[in-house]
Amino acid sequence: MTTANTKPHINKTHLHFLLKQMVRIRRFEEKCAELYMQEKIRGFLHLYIGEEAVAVGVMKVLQDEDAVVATYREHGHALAKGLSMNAVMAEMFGKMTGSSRGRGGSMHIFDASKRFYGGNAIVAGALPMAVGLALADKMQNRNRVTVCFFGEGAAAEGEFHESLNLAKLWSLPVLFVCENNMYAMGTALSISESEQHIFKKAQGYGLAAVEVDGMNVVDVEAAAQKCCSAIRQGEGPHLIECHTYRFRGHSMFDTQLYRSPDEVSSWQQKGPIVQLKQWLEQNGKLDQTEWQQIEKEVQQEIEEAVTFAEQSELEPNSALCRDVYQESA
Amino acid sequence: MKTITMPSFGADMEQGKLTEWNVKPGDTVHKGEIIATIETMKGLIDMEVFDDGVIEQLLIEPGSEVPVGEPIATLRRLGDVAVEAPPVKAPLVEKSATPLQTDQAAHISSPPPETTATIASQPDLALSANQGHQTSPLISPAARYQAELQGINWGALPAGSGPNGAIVLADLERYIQADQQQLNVTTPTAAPRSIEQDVNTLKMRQAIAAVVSQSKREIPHYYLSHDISLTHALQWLKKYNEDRQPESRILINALIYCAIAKALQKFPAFNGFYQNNQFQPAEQVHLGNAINLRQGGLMVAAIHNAEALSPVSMMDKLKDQVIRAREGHLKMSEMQDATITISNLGDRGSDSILGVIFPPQVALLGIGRVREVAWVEGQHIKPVTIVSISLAADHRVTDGHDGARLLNKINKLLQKPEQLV
Amino acid sequence: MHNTVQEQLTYREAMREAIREAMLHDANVFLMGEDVGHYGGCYAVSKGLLQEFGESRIIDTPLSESGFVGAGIGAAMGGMRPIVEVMTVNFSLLALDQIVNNAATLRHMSGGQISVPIVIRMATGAGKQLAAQHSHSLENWYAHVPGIKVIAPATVADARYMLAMALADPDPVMLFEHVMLYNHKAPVPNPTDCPAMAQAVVRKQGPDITLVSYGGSLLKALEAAHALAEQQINAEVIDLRCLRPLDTETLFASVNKTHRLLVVDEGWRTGSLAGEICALVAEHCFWTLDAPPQRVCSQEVPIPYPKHLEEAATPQVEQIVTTAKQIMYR
Amino acid sequence: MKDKAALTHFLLERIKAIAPDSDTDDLDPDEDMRDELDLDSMDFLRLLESIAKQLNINIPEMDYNKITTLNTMVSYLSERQSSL
Repeated sequence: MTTANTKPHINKTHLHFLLKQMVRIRRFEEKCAELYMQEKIRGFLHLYIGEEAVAVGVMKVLQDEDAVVATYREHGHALAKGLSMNAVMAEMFGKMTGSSRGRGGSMHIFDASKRFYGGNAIVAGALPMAVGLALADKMQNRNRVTVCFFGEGAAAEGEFHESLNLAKLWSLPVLFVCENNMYAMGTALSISESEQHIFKKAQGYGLAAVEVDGMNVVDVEAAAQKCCSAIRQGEGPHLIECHTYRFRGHSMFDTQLYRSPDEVSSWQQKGPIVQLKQWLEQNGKLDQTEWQQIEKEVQQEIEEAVTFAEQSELEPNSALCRDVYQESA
Repeated sequence: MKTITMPSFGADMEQGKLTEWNVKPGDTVHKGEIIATIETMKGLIDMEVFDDGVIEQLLIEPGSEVPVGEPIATLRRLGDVAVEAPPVKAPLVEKSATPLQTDQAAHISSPPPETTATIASQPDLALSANQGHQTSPLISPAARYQAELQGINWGALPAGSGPNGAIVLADLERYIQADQQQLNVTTPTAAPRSIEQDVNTLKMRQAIAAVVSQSKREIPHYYLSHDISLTHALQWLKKYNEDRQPESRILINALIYCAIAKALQKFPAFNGFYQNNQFQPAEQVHLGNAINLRQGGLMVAAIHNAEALSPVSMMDKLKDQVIRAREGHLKMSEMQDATITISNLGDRGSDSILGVIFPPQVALLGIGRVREVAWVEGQHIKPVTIVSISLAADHRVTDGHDGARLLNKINKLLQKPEQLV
Repeated sequence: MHNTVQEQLTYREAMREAIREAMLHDANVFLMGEDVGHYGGCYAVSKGLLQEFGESRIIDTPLSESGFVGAGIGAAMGGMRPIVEVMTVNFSLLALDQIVNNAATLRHMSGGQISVPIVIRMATGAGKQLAAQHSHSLENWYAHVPGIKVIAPATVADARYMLAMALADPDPVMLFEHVMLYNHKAPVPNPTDCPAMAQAVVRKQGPDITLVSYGGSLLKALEAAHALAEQQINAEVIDLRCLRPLDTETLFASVNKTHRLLVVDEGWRTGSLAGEICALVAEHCFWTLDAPPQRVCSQEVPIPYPKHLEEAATPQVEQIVTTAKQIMYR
Repeated sequence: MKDKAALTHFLLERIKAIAPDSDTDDLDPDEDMRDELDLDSMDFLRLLESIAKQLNINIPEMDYNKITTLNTMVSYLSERQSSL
């Protein structure tokens, strides 16, 4: 492992980028919640609010050709991987201009050109797929990383264990990122796992695995940098367990009986955006004008995305059965 | 606007197949004009229009088989205001219909594909075809489809060889074959008959069977017969025909028909319809002429207002009708509204005929063979040409006494042929 | 000797040849599954391939059906052409999530962006006294799912050449090999003996009744057809070959000709593919039917171990003959 | 049309037209034609009409008994033609 790539280069521009990415995701999802109430967005809507540091931190160290496999709480990952906000918003609206042509909705955002492989809504179901993507890279001698995000709930599924085993067995270039937000829907980790440290389970399969503060984007980025670097060196799969917290319910229809408001507010106080913003302000690296500029730019991007989604066309019913199989010539 | 519907050519007709339109939308038509040809159980019948006007729309396509009463065209009568046309009924061919295999289509009488599709896509239509039968036999869809296609009244078929007596294709084929063999025995013909001919014959036999069965079931018949000397009539005829070309000659039948029509005018109780337990006499005499078709079966075509016809016009009518009947080109009005039927075995049949009344009519007159008999007149026996005219009548309406008077009247009229002119 | 005896090939050898050919033809093709390598394959299909192609392309997997089927899906997305062998259809249920929730959905769910050109092979069916967890015919479950294709080669020629078609297909293809077919022998086939993947084939022509079958039941249907011929019933036998999409054109043409249908399917009767075929025929051929469509399916019981009960539970020639005669009202 | 064969041919053609399914092939030329072919008086009259139109021979009713068979009819017509 070379030391040159293990630490992120922390400077003002870099940190402003991370901050803005997190603000983009936060404001985008706040808008989504509003649009959901207005019935513009339907189906399940799982918000990432509170967990932005994980996606933003990890994605900062990826290259374009690296693949991302995510869950149904993937708006943040999609935006951070470089999908346009227009395409993601239009997908929420079910429009033809959406990233999945409107066929997927909130839970199934795909962009093959960005190597963003969903948007997968079966818990742990995408882990074997990530293993396969990495297997293909290895078989074709391509030096790429496949990053697989999943929640701590996935660790209870067999596919988690099968995938970690296969990845290590075949020494595949996969970075598993566990977003441990403590609740699988409403089931706390403490009442579902005998071993509650996910990274230790990975270690049991021989993976190099660490845990980090998932509310601290710089820590996440640093861990991801270290792991990806090792993976690119041919050291096989790694796992990062990010301790994080979602500020909102599991989906829009969640009364949150399983946790206390105090717990939520205590986590909110150390939220990823507020944490980074305070640090930047305290260290004289962010003034009011700069902050307002970030907010303004993000607001503009969101407004454009909503307008784009609103104005986009719905797929005609006649095209219902397209893309079930490859269209024959 | 008037809707033209699939006409009923008889009480036993439930559906008809449009084989040809003679008009197209926009054509001006006049009352009595033939606008279409309809195929029925009894054969092809020309359909006339009853109003002057302009054809607005044709609602069904040739080859379509639809129930009686179903709209098939619209007519803008003179004086009607043109209205915006309602959406044309989609072509009756549906994509989902599965066409029959060609090898299968080949051994039936090459139905137009529209027919196939129509029946296949309109199960209700096919169902309606046999609604009249309270205890329909079981029949497989394929056999039923073939039966409908060939116009066979499967409701009247005997039980088949399928489970619970269901009629299956094999039964249908056997039935058609048997019928064909029977026809071949009774009518020696040179050319092999086409299946189509057999089917038409079959259809006709079924129609006849249905009518005569109903008649014998419902009508209490009584029968009378009267030998009538034709001496005077033939003398008159001989004289009339003597100098005339064959095309202007009159046959004895024309005189007899005239006599009958005129007699019926005096005895209206034999001329009309018995319906809803009530007899309704007809104002005019529409003589139903039972025409023997050479290929088998018979058709009844009406001679309208026969009481007003002279022997010459009667002869013209008879000739025209026989020719058209044998070519399958009778008009529907001729088929529908006879008020009484004459069954004429012709000059080559049996001595007399005791017929079966054609409901809802109440009488049928049978004309036997014109023949020579030893005839007693006063104290003498002499050879005389006679005809036996018999009456089958509905006892619910008339009694034997009335019948005898009717026959007597016919006799009297034939003794003074010059008065028939 | 070569002049007098035509060279024979078993179904197993044909399938192995097909895999070999695919591997030689395309470096992106690889085979993975339980015991495909060192053991030589549970049904010895892949015997010798490890020695020929090495561990990098003949991959023994742990007993992780969901894991390695999912890995195959991912590899297909990543540009490979994986052949994934699942030991039997019963085990494939452990990978049902990957097959149904991922392979079948990804193209549509991504708006057409993702292709999953994977071939998943597995043994199916009863007849080897393997009892209730190794003998079932669940092809129909997969044939129910849009997004995947399901094929069931029943002849040596199809075993030899359908795999290449499946690999060439841009969509996921499930390939079912009936266990009773592996030792079936036939003269070495030509590619011309194997028509397009989704095409049903009339294996025997006849005007009286249509016997529809596939996979392991085909030979029984053919045998029954020969027995029927001795009783002057000339049956037509259709080999579906592809269970999804179904070649309804061939099916309907035959039924419209014979007016009678008997489907032979080793799946259980309730909710079976046979039921689907009967429904299709009822919908599309109603007016040409001369008898109710019938099915000979497996009895509604987990396949039992004893030979006589296993036979009683699954379609047999005699039963096909009897049912066909009933349909003929004979 | 003085040839008897031609006359026979003509008559059979006409009969075929009037009664398309009559079996003229098996017609015994010396038997009663109307019996053999099942021609009724109307058919017979139509035959006479044809003869009148095409051959210009008007057969009066009093001659009907001379034309009962095909042969006698041919002879009759042949004679009438030659007397024209």
